[in-house]
Amino acid sequence: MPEEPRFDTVAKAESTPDTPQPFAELGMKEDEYDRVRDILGRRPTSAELAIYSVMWSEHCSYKSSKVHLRQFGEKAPESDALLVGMGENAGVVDVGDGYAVTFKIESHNHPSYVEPHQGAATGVGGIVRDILTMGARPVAVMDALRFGPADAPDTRRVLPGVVSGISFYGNCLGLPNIGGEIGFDAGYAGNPLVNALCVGVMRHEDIKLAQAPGPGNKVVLFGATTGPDGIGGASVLASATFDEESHAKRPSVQVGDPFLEKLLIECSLELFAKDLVVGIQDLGAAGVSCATTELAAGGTGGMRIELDRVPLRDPRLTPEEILMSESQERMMAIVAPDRLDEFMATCAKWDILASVIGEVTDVTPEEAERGGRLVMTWRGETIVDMPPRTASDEGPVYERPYARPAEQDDLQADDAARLERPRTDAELREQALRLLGAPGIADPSWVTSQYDRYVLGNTVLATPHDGGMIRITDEGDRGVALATDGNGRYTRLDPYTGTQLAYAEAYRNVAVTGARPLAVTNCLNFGSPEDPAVMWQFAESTRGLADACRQLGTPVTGGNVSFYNQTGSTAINPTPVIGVLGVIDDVNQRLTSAFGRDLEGARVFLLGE
Amino acid sequence: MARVVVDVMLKPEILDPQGQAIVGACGRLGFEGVTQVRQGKRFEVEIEGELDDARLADVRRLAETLLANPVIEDFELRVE
Amino acid sequence: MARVVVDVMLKPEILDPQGQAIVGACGRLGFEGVTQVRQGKRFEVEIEGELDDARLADVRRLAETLLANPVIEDFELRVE
Amino acid sequence: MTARVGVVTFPGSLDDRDAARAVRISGAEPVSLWHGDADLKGVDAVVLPGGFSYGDYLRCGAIARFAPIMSELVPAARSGALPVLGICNGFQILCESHLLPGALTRNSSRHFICRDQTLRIEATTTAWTNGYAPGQEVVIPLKSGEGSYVAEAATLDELERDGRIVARYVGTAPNGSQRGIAGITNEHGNVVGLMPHPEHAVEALTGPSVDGLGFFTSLLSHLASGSPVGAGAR
Ligand SMILES: Nc1ncnc2c1ncn2[C@@H]1O[C@H](COP(=O)(O)OP(=O)(O)O)[C@@H](O)[C@H]1O
Repeated sequence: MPEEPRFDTVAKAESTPDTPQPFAELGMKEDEYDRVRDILGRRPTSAELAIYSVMWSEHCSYKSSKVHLRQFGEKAPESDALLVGMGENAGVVDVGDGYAVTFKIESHNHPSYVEPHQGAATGVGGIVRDILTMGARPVAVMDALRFGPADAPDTRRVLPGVVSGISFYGNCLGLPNIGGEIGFDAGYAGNPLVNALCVGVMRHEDIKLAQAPGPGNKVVLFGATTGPDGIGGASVLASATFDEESHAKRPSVQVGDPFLEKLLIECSLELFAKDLVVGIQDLGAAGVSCATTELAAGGTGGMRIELDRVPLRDPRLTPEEILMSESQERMMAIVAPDRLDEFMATCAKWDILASVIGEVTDVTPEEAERGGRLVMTWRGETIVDMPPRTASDEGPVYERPYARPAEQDDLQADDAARLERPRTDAELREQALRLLGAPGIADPSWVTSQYDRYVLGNTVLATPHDGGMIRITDEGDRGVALATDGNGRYTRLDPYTGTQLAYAEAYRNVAVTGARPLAVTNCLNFGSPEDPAVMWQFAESTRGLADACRQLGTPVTGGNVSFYNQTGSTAINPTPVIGVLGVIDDVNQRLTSAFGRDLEGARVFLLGE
Repeated sequence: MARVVVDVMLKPEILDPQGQAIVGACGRLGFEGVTQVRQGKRFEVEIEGELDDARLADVRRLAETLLANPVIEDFELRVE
Repeated sequence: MARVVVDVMLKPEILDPQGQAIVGACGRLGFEGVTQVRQGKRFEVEIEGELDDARLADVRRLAETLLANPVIEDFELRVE
Repeated sequence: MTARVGVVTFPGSLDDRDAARAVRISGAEPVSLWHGDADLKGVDAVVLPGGFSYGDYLRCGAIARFAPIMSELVPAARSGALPVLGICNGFQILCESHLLPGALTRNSSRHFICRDQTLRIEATTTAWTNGYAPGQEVVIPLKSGEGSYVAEAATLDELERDGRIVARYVGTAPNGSQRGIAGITNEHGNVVGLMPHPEHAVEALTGPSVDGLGFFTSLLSHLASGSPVGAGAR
């Protein structure tokens, strides 16, 4: 009789239905676990449990935010500019002359608290791969940062690490940093915000989607080897309250290798140009779990993976760990068999490791009905046999209760009228100086001088201007402008208006460069969605943004939600960071925020109320 | 005067892109048989006066808080 | 399999801003009596097979040409 | 005939497209050269662009020095025949290859610095600086983490004596470079290493000035004159 495998298999799951499983430790609720059992008609294998737990985590499934984010689509203004809307890795906007631009902002808050340098670095790496995945060449980055008080001891650990991480990764990739923000508030002391934005440029016809059509097509994993990076990160780090305890059981930190990512970018762009991929997905949070289920769900629904073929950095990794690993600088492509040799040769040219780990399969109508069929084997045994769509698209959706907190009235009542006003010139002067010297207002060049803003040679505006602007090609004069803004204090006082204020500020910052605002991305940084007061802030904030976007005619093209930003039970001030993208036909017409030289005698106007 | 050497290396499970780049270069340069390289840091710390136990404990604390990042690195002390 | 450790330090006459910054930080953090810190690199090189003299000479050449820049750095080999 | 100027792409080169653009703007034809091919494609001159070749994890330029293309480039440059401009990482590669003396080490501030930097051009007889006036001040972006030039005192004295210091930082060197050195040349004046980035100061729209264009137009005059270059006051 053959020996029983030491790992969990589908056969074992069928024969041992009552084996207790650690779903709670993986961040899954009991009813979610029950639903998995329902879907599969048996208990999940531990590999399947790993996949469902990461795919159904707040971070990957948007289960608490989905019902609110829908408004961005429902209230979206008419726009001819939108080529790819929400739901893909990043939205794509038409900017004219056959060019398209894709942009998105994403958070890496929790990893940046645990290990500021690597956390921030890998945050940049992740968003850049999202943009690359759409088929675009990444051309610029921005960063929106929030820290505790500038003089707090932990800020001295976190802030320099975050800035050096962004600088290290972005500079090594050769992406100009064209702007961002930095803010300070006591609420961020135990929970800094690190939001990174990337923008990329492509021709309309080059747009790539995360899909795996065509049975027989090969599934290729390329880039870095897989190690124990951030295992449990997707569900434990991004979705569980950040407290002393999780500080103690530190997950294995993700370390970024920007050099490899640079090669990955050049290699991928060459693969795209030679038309060697039919579908592509980057590996971010939830790594192989996410890439396989999403690619399969976006195609025939069928896929077969031999998990043993994933090249490992650490040979001791278990199949569950391979599925959950967040090792950076990896991509997954779907390649037609007759193009495989050329695909491999291109990877070899760029010194990029590439391995065929499986293929796209056909599904029966019944299987398609159930959500497709993803099968994974390990040492010849079947360890996963599930409908991928149930993990990628049909996760739980929560209508979390929300309520305006009782203290909101007191908060609003405590307005500026209660503050003492300066009575003398000296007091006024002192106050003005104090304000200008505040860390969030003073010159941020001690941060921005660590960022390369010149590389690629197309930076038209960057720090210290209100918005960043780049020329999108060497041949023409067309450009795009970008700005990000967020104001946690305002949003705390009035989440609806505060979010609109952030949006309006970003909109104005783009408009004053001379560009026409076209589209919006957002990173919504909030506390725990299980707290009705936080959920109210979230509901109001998304409603505010959706209404404002309709009013001003710019659709939301994508973004990111970061929940559980809190220390103990104290949530951060709700901090939606809004990014606005605009287009300018001739970058030579751009306006700068300086008054300029030789303008003596020119008049200064103040516009608005 | 005493000298303490603190060797700081990335934990084995943490990705070491430096080391990987060197192994790659070794191959291209024709240095055969190099299977792995890990790159870490070495600090030479000079201390005034006698190196008693209390002093050594101080240096250990220094290594922990300043020289090494215990989230991703291990360190070792050596008195020279 | 054998392991050779290569320690690379900046030559004493070359300014070491990292080391200086650490001495400065020691003062602020209340670590008294640290008079000098120098930061260098430590490489752990793993070699396939037996480490005979020829092999060791290879590693020395590797250290000289790749791991250290003799213009600014000194190095030392150690077999572990 | 249009001059053909090679721009080498190493894995991790970042400013290669920018260097090619600057070559084009100056009126020459940029030719892409690949690190892995020991083939200079018969170019008239070469630019080693900025970036982080091989990630620069070990030491900047340490690994790029051994690339196949360098086996062709080094002898041609050493003989005085082939003009070579190494910018930032390119400068580091030239030092690691011993085409230029000294080394570039960590900035004294320990941080990466990106700023618009004023330089004084000192040696104006090199292949890459003959279009500048001696002592001319120019503004060119500096962006590097390891830009502090160091060499033995005797080497520094020799560089000064032979007029081989191509450019110095005006004011305090932002990175701690010895004697304020921003760029140097070899004894023939054909090989120049420069820490700041002239290729980022060739268009008014995207640069702080167009002062950097002089490096590329100087090369064209040099190639056109066909005269050997000489370094400084010898
Ligand atoms: N973290 C950052 N990353 C990149 N650029 C930044 C960052 N913080 C601030 N900046 C840039 O510095 C300049 C001034 O920033 P800020 O003081 O926030 O300006 P404003 O108050 O006008 O929005 C802007 O050009 C902005 O883009």
